[in-house]
Amino acid sequence: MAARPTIRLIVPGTLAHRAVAVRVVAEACRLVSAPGIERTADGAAYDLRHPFDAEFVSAFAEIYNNIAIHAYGRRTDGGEIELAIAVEPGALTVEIRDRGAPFDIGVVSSPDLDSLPEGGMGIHIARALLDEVVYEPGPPNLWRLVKRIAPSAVTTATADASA
Amino acid sequence: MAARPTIRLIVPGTLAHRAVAVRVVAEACRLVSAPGIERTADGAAYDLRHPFDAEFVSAFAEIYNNIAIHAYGRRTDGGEIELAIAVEPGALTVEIRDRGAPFDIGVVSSPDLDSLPEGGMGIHIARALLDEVVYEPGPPNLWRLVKRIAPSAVTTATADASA
Amino acid sequence: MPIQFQRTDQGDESMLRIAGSLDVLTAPELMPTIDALVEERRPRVVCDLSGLDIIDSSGVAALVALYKRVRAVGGQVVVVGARDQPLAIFKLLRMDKVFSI
Amino acid sequence: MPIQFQRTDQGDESMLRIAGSLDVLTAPELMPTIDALVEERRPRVVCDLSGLDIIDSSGVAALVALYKRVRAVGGQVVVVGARDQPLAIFKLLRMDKVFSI
Ligand SMILES: Nc1ncnc2c1ncn2[C@@H]1O[C@H](COP(=O)(O)OP(=O)(O)O)[C@@H](O)[C@H]1O
Ligand SMILES: Nc1ncnc2c1ncn2[C@@H]1O[C@H](COP(=O)(O)OP(=O)(O)O)[C@@H](O)[C@H]1O
Repeated sequence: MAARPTIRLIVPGTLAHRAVAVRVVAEACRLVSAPGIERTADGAAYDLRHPFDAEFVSAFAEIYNNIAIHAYGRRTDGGEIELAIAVEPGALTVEIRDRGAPFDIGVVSSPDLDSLPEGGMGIHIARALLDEVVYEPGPPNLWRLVKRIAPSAVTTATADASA
Repeated sequence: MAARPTIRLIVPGTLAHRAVAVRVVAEACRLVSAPGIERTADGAAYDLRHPFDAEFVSAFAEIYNNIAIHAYGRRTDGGEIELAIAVEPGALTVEIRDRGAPFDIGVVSSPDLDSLPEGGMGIHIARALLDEVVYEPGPPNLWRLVKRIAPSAVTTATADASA
Repeated sequence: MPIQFQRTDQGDESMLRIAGSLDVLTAPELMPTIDALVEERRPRVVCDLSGLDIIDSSGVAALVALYKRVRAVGGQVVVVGARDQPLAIFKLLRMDKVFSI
Repeated sequence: MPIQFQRTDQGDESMLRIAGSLDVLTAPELMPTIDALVEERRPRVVCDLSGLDIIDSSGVAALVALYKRVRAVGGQVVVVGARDQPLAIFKLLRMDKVFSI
């Protein structure tokens, strides 16, 4: 990754641990979209109201689900998922590494949205919501998710206080 | 730690990153206090209503604040805080490592609660809320926080569904 | 609350309120309710998503399954009340038109 | 909302509502309000914590400072409405009696 990761997380690669990873990514989003606004330890302050946060978390959850389901085959002893997160002014990069089964992302086709698909939408959603979705088969398999934010979309402490 | 850590987190040792660490610890609490109840990526589902969660998070936040303030002297380039979290049935262990200034915890006296102290309450709170608070000066300095839960205090999926 | 749903029947119409998060973990919980609506050949199903905070591709798949299966037995499905993240996902997948949101 | 506070004066009484989280990050924001109450020598300060979700030792220290400083200039302080985590912390620190909660 271009920027040095500032936050690292390792969790077992199961759906039960997805909430831990999502929380960390959501907080990292806020360090980008609302820098300088101190948040509380309280749940009430946690939200995905900022589109940047909602979009990144939605994309991340799809990729995380895929790793737990496809790469690790829903096994609870399959291995770990490792996040390396780089928070920069105006951009968030999340690298995800797993040691599950690699696959050929080139053969995954876009869903035919006119036929009301009942699957195959996860990667499409992630690509649509992020600026960069890169997959490199491993081991370890690597996903690099990048999203940049328009300066006008950053919530400043001042703007928030006057709201 | 007796149990193998299942979750690891590394963040810069600043107050601005406390929320990331608190989120992870709060989720780990839930894996102990409400196992099997799947949580959502949504903020509304995040709460500290279970006393186990509220007490562990309160204690953890005090120790985290102390590291950022005393060990790293509120510097933003001071170094990292590393969490190693072991989720076991009925118990949560969080080990916290930092490379800031070590200190002699033996000389810290209990606060005189009758005199309405305006400081020196953090370690007292952590000790009162947890089963174990161990500090070993480093580098790295190590805090081991342990809390066990009575089986009756575990929220089961069944109990929750009928509520 | 991870997910909450509630079915209320009034004449030919079944109202299905889904609240919380409809995702890979919670969507399976909806399946028995969908099965019942299909089995009973309900003529009109209204899906009220005004309480839905989060959806993922598995949640969308569950709603698509509901839509297709109810229609396959001659029923109608409308989706109302979608907002925020779920609405954005429906638009992204061009399902807002199908669901006539 | 990290912290919200609101001061309302009625006769001799100042009502200070503190909501959200009062902690090491937010407690400093309360200081100018405390300074003003002390400077104006308010005879009675009621601290309404019914909206307070979380407090830490720095938050407690801020309330103790408020209590001591208002009393030092002849005023009275009562704390009302504490619940959940803040109430548990006050009890742990035996401040529930002082604050006559
Ligand atoms: N992390 C992964 N490891 C292995 N295979 C994957 C992974 N992610 C996606 N795939 C493959 O790509 C396909 C499309 O993925 P996706 O668009 O998310 O839809 P879905 O998961 O609903 O099938 C999957 O069915 C799977 O075969
Ligand atoms: N992680 C730490 N590193 C260095 N010194 C510490 C640390 N934690 C606590 N201390 C010392 O112990 C004292 C008591 O800590 P605490 O009970 O949390 O109260 P407070 O932080 O309000 O002073 C602190 O004032 C500080 O001198």
